[in-house]
Amino acid sequence: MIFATTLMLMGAMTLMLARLLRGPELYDRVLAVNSFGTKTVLFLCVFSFLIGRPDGVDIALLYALMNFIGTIAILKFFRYRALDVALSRMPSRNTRKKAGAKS
Amino acid sequence: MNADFITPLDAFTIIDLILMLMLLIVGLAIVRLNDIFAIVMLAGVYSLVSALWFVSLDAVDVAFTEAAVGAGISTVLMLGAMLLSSRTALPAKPVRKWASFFIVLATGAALMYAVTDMPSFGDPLSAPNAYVGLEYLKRSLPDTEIPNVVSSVLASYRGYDTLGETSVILTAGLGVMLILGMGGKINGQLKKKAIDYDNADAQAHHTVLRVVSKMMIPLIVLYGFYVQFHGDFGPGGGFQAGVIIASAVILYALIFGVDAAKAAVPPLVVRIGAALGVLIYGGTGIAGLILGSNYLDYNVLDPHSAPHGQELGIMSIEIGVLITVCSVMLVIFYGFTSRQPDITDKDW
Amino acid sequence: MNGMQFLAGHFNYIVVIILMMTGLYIVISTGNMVKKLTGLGVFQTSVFQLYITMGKVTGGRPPIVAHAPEGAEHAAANGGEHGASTADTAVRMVHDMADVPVNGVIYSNPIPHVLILTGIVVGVATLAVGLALIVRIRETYDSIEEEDVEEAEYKARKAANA
Amino acid sequence: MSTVLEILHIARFGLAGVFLLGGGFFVLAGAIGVLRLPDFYTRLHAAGVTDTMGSTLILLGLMLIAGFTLLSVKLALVGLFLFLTSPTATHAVANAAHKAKLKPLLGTYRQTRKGDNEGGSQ
Repeated sequence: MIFATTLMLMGAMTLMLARLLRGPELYDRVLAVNSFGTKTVLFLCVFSFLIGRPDGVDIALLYALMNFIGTIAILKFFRYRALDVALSRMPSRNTRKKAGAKS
Repeated sequence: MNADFITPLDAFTIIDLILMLMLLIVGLAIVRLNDIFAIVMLAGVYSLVSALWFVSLDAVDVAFTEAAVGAGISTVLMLGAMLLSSRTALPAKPVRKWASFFIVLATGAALMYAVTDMPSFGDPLSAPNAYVGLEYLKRSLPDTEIPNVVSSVLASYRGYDTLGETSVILTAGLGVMLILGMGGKINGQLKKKAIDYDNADAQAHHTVLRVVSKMMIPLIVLYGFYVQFHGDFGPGGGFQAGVIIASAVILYALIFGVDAAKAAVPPLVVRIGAALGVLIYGGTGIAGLILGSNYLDYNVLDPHSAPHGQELGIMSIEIGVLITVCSVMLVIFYGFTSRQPDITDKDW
Repeated sequence: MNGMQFLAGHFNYIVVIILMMTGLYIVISTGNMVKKLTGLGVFQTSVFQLYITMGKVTGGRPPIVAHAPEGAEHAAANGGEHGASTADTAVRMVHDMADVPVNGVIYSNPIPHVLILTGIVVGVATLAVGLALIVRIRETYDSIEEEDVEEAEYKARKAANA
Repeated sequence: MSTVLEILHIARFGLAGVFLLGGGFFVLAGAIGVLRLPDFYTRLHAAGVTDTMGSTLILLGLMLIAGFTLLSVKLALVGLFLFLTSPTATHAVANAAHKAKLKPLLGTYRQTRKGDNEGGSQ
């Protein structure tokens, strides 16, 4: 039962790998990597039950957090082509001026 | 070599085989692709799959480190470097391809020849497994009262090694600082914003990201400390915790801007921390010397009980490792982000 | 030892060597430095894998020695399926494990784990230095392709000589 | 008394098995969807199946097996983190794609398939 779930998750991971290799859009790849990460987290949980040791869950916990950071970094990079931009809600001084000029 | 030992074909071996197959696919894909962005992502997936394999090979501490480093820090650093360089690789020339193929073939053949001398997979009586490893397993708990043998070997039995590794990390941080600057002035002038991000509506849409990250960042730091202090009983320790806490700050920088991160964790603090960690590590050794024993001998730290002294010493040097690793990762991150991207739109 | 048996016992090394050669091939064949570093990462990870597979013991557990001594025989009979990891049992068993070989439970070898654990963090530190060098190369030569850099260097040297 | 406990025991593991296999099914279905669906936005939708039903069911199944232990708490934490991060990440991907003017495929699949380039970015 657990082993069957493990195999299912591995199959899903392989399919994600196929999507990652095929692309075609960059966002498809990002989606594939993120989804691969989610499946990996689940795989680690299930696998640690399969082998009867709970240590895998710690790593799953860690990976659930790290996957998020990686995805955000990639997207940030592609949205702004820089890691050094604040995603603040306040418009920058530039845009405020522009908006003022329009109104 | 123990000729009687036969590797069983059970569920774990099947999972191992599938993981190896995935590794091979990813490796070959990296060879074939020229889009550096895809390569960076594949490298992340590669390290992730090998982390899975490490879990299946009982190396939970290693898997922990690999997952923390490969998924978080490495990807961010690679992207930071990509940002300052170009995006696609030129395909290699056929001559070069074939030449390297033959070199690789020859090296591979030589290594394959060496495989015949290796112990069987999973053999408990093989030379690497039977002697010194078993000895550590037997002695660790009476000597140090720490169940996680990896932690005790890392911090106590092989303390010199780890001191060396920590110094290497500090040196790498210094190297990046020397190469990329300390995040201040470049060529005598402060960094100016090269790109105009004047789409206020795009920024307004990131409410979800900001709120969720605000919730996640404390949890990540908390988890980092759990990993640090639970490292004696489960997988974890200073190296992993340092990487995790550094990635929390990196996430903060990604969402709220590097300037905000620098206000929260100033570069000066980070630079001092990088050295301070090694100082704590070395100082623990000196404390042993002062109390009348050898360098990095923790037995004397507690005059009443040697194992407790060991525990104390291990705790202390793990904190040193945590501070150094965390600080160096941040030094590197600040170094990369302080560079001004001079890439033009037509490069993309 | 016949061929099939040999393959069953050594498939992991063969895969690791193929991966290692993949990394080496990337490092040698490509001129792009970021890709080169990725290849170096693949190579490095395969070295880690080589060490870790050597330390694996079939039926073993991760080297975290925390078992109740009264469960030791039971655990040995079950091949190490039994486990409760709390701090107080760990302290209790310190007094009881004078002669039991690692408490009757099979553990994998901790030494490769220790070596590789530090190796990974040092690996990311050196990766950072490499990437920093690439950034500087890009700033100086405006390219991260090996051939372009060599060409620019050659031109600069020729101009200096003339 | 003991028979009641036994029945409960069997029911617990049976339910866990159903949850695990159901979760596995949803994960696999989502993965096939991500591989097979025609454009980015539809794939995004398929990936959501893994994040919601798949992960919830699998983690619930594992928690049933683990019972009331620290392990269950950790699994719940994994579930919480996935619950927070994966929709956020998916949102960020979709938002980035939308801002980069990646157009969704419109019309029936057969129509759009001819002019595949129309669905491309920019």
